[in-house]
Amino acid sequence: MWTWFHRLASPPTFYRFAERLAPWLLIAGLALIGVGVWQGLFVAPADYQQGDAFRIIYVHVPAAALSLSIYTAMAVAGAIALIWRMKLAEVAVVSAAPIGASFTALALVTGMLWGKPTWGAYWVWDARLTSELVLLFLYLGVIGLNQAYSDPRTAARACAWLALVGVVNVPIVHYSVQWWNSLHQGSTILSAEAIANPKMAPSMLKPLLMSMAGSYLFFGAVWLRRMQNGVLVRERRAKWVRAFAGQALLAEGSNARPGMAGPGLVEAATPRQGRQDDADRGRGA
Amino acid sequence: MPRLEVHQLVVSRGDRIVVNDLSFSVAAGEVLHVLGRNGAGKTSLLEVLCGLRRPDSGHIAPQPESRERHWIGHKNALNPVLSALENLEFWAALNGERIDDPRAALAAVGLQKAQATRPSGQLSTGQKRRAALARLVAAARPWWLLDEPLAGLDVQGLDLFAGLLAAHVGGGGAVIVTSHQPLPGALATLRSLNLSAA
Amino acid sequence: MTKRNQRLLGVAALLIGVGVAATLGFTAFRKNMMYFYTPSDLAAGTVPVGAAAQLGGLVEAGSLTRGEGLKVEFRVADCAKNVAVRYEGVLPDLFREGQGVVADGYMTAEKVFVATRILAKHDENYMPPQVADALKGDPESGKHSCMPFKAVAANAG
Amino acid sequence: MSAAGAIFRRELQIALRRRAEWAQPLVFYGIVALLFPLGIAPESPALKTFAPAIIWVGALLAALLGVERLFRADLDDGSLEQMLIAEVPLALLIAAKLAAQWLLTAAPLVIASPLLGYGLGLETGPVIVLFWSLLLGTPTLIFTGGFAAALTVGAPRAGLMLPILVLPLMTPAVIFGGGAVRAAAAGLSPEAPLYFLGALLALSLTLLPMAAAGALRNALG
Repeated sequence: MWTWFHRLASPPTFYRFAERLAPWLLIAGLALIGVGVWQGLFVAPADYQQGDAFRIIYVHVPAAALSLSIYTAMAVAGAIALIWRMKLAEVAVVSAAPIGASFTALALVTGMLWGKPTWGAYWVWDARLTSELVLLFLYLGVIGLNQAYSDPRTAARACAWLALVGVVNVPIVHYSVQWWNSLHQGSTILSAEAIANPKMAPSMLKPLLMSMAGSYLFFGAVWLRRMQNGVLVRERRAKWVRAFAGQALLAEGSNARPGMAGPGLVEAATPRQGRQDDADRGRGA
Repeated sequence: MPRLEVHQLVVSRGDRIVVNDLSFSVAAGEVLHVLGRNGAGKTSLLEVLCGLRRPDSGHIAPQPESRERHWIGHKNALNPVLSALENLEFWAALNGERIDDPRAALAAVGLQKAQATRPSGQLSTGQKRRAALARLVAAARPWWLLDEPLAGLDVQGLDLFAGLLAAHVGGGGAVIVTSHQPLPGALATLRSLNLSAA
Repeated sequence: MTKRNQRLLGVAALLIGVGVAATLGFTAFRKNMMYFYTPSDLAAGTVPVGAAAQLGGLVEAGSLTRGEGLKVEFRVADCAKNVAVRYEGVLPDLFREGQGVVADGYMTAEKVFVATRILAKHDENYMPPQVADALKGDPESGKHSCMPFKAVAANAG
Repeated sequence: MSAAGAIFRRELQIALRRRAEWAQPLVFYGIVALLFPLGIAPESPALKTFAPAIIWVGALLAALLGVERLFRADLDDGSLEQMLIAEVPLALLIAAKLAAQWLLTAAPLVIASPLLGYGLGLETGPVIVLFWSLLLGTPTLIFTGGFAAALTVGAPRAGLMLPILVLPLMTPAVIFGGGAVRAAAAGLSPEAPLYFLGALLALSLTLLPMAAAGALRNALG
């Protein structure tokens, strides 16, 4: 287990591993999301209380669950990056932040759209909503901090510290509906009580679980892809990247064996892409 | 004092390797003069030796502990609002060192009372450098790691520095010093290490 | 101080910090700390007359009376007490008897809660209408639970 | 310990000679609090409802102003690097520096807060709660700000980053601080939010100096 872990932490091994895994995660994730959302919108019955308005749950709940999971994952990767100084974990931290911010924003927007018809208000300052908004700002802080440093390693490690300190907000978001009397309803699927005694009819629950699982797989695929790009940019001077890039260009030029390297590799490994990333960081080419 | 052995040291800054596979050793009573053009890695080397920067690989044995080494970088670590005397006393208190006569230490680097008690922001570049060097005199630590200590010093300052070096290595201390120019004074135990050539 | 001692000191500080914070945090949870008050809190006189407060509870079945225009009166109950609520305005779609609500407003001297805004609070149960109808036979199921509105005073200890 | 004392004394010594610089946040805070009655009508009852928010947001902004230059001077003159390689734990030095910072920028605000509270029309009960909430909450603000300043000190274009980093981390203190005063003004018990402020204080005093030390080493390494 440990040797496997260590080998995976080496950038070229990770790159090849991710190259193989990401497409499958993406296909499986999109398929599950597709079926889950389709069943949720058209097959599942309307709710006895909320009617059709409850169907936004099939987007809102996966997004909200991911917003918390991604931040937790970022903090774990951050701890690994800081304790063992592992380059791959640093890349993992900064790669996850924009995805997490997107899911958090999605959870907030869908929550507001759900709140208006059911509660009667788009926004209330209750503990769940406020702490989720704080979570969005924490993500934005990580993204901004990453761009403030010109050295990517320093930037990533600063982000790791911020992720670690900010992670105290995650249990607050999750337990806010239990700790405080809140307008937001309690947990339908993610609490001990709910697991023992399901709070959702099976015909409604199944699509929800599918779209949730799909969202996690989709996140996995996007995260791996972003990490691959991050690794390539950081290691652009390393022999293995040059060898890869050479191979890829060769394959592209002769058009003989396009299968030698995936299209993602060609895209990301050409110098153009590397410079673009530098420009993103505000350093200029 | 054990010999300092540096073995196959690799240091990078950002994604540029600045010190590549460097090995050398320094013994008590020696002065190692580290030479090299700009960007050759002199500053990074000293930062690694003083514990400010982490090497990519290689090892240093034994790494001098913080109470055994004194590093002076490009900046003088003088708060401009406080006087040279107050700065000296602050660093001694921070490091838990007792100075019997801080004024004597400042006098030893050529700062008289008037210069030692006015806000150090008003001192000239050379005087500030002297105020920083006074810390070496005040705290008796065996390892001196000096990065461009001659910058801004006048002729008297250079002589004074040569005297400090000679006294320190004469007393069994060791010095690793970087500079572009030849070190002043004649030291029998002077060795050089050219980073550009390595 | 050696590196080892420094690390021990760090771990000790960490444990003390988290321990003290947890103790104080849980003490806070035992005190009154919430987005809304329950009818039992209001009955116990926790909220002074005229103070801005939020009330949460279930709309008592059969208590809703409509006045002229948009005026309504109903009673909001938790598992123990209930309180009369007066409101003028548009009610949310999900507002109905037996359903959870959260109301912004204040208590009057006559022990009536005057609401300025009513929000519907739905619970975490989802089921098709047929299932809900089937559960109607059992008075305890398919209806909103009063548990989320349990009097905070009761568990304030 | 004597090292922490040394750095604490030095901060006060420097501040004493740069009085105008240190008075700025306090003046800023006073002006902000003064502008509100002028903006809303001075005799308006709304002023009383806004008072907790005005005072707490003012304290937050004042903390933010002061903390921005916390490590800047030490970075510029090279003192920060010497502190990094000193034998004393860096977290301890940072804690001492932040304690001095609190005494210089936040303590005057805490002391002046009853005056401001009365000025904004609060009764004696809420004013006492206001004082306690600021006493418990401002160290959290300063320590959080110190952590954020440590995160950004090595980045030349981080100036604008600081508020973005600091605000989400500071919101709990403002929510509970303002909440305590609001509860007291409404005649309710302010105990719960005050306990929360205490919990936040315990966490920030012990954990944030260590995190700040790590961030500082990273930013300069």
